[in-house]
Amino acid sequence: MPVVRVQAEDFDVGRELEALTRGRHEVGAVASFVGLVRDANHGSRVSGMTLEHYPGMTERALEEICAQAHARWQLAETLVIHRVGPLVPGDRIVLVVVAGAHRGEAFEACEFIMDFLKTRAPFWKKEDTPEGGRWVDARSTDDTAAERWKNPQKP
Amino acid sequence: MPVVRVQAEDFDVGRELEALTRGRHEVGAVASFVGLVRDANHGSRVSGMTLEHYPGMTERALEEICAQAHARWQLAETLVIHRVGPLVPGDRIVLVVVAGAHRGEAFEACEFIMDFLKTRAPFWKKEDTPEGGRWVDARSTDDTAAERWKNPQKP
Amino acid sequence: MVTLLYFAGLRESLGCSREQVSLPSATATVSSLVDHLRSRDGRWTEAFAPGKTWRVAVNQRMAELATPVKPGDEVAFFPPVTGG
Amino acid sequence: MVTLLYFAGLRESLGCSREQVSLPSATATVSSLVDHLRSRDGRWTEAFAPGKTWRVAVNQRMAELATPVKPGDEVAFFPPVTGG
Repeated sequence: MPVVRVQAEDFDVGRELEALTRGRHEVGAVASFVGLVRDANHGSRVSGMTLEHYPGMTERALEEICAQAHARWQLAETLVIHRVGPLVPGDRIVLVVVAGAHRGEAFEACEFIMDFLKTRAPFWKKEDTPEGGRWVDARSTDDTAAERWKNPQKP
Repeated sequence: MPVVRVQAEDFDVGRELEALTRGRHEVGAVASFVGLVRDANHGSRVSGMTLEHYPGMTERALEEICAQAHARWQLAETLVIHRVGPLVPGDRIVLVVVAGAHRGEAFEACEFIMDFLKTRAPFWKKEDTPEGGRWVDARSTDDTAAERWKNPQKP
Repeated sequence: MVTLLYFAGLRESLGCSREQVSLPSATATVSSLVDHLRSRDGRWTEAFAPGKTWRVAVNQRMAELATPVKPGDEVAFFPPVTGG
Repeated sequence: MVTLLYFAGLRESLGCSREQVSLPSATATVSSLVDHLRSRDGRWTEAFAPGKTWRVAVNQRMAELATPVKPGDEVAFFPPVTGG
């Protein structure tokens, strides 16, 4: 079952993993991803950033991405937590967790969710740099990463 | 820098991730894997298992696998914790964490470390089943998973 | 009437986050709606000029130029997303 | 003398976890050492019979039949690994 949360607050990775798999003894593999705010981007120091999103659509888009992962692989649980609002370097931005019986599927599904989150979920980052506020440009490598899942085989 | 621990005690995933990336503001991506004891295998209930290992070689093998990951990808940190001794269903067995600037590398390296841990690190599982103790057979799919990294391209 | 939403850099360039507009025709699409917006004033002309990159969602689902738009719909325009 | 270690199922079948043996010759390899062990007694003959699957490490590194073994080495035999 996909669980999706969009929130300003930080999250506790250990507690989230624990809650997702507690009592689920058919789960042998938990793959996760944590995205953090970096202190530099495109050669500029980044002292902080603000994450804007599209309330309503964000949750729907994330749920749909997780549902696609469940349709594509045999998974026990998926979890996505994404923060919004002001953040500073070192802050956690996003957590994606996929629990399943076997590791291959868990890894693939976790990467799949991240690739589509990066290209389909309505979030936008504005970085604080010495030159002022700057909207982050979408990266074509993210599009490429998402494209490869069109192939029904493992990319 | 690879960090490797082989221990009987459980570990706190959140605390380990936190410690690995604290103050490392060049890190934007943390991929991790947690392996758990399942309550069934090959059609038998599994009430518990004992993990045997080869002290000395285990640590060396894990360090070598992490070093190979660092040689192959641009990574900030790698961590492997593997438990030994008696475990019951739901218990954590292994934690692999890879921290880097970007997610593609972190995911690949995390999967690489797991694939080689499964085929090169001297651990052996003996399961407790209703039919008695039973050494787990190595899976040929794990060999296949490790083989694919011989290709210098992304598999 | 449809509700238009603008996000991120597009919201800032337009100085507008939300507005209600009448559809240009009974059988509108994203494409005809954008043509209509582009004709309104300098900021919209600029923001939706050919070559500008933007994304659109209709009723909170990613959409395309050909996606139909009908009265009561919520249409959101925004730059390519950069979360995660 | 070399130190031999046995792990997991192999340790159980042999009823032995550690022993010291003399090398069969001055220029030994894993292969000649295994031939020597196989000639010793029923359990060893059985455990290292052709078709049996086992792995070997010399001085805590994965090794092969052709890997040289010299006095003082630590040679470990075990089934394919199943950690993780």
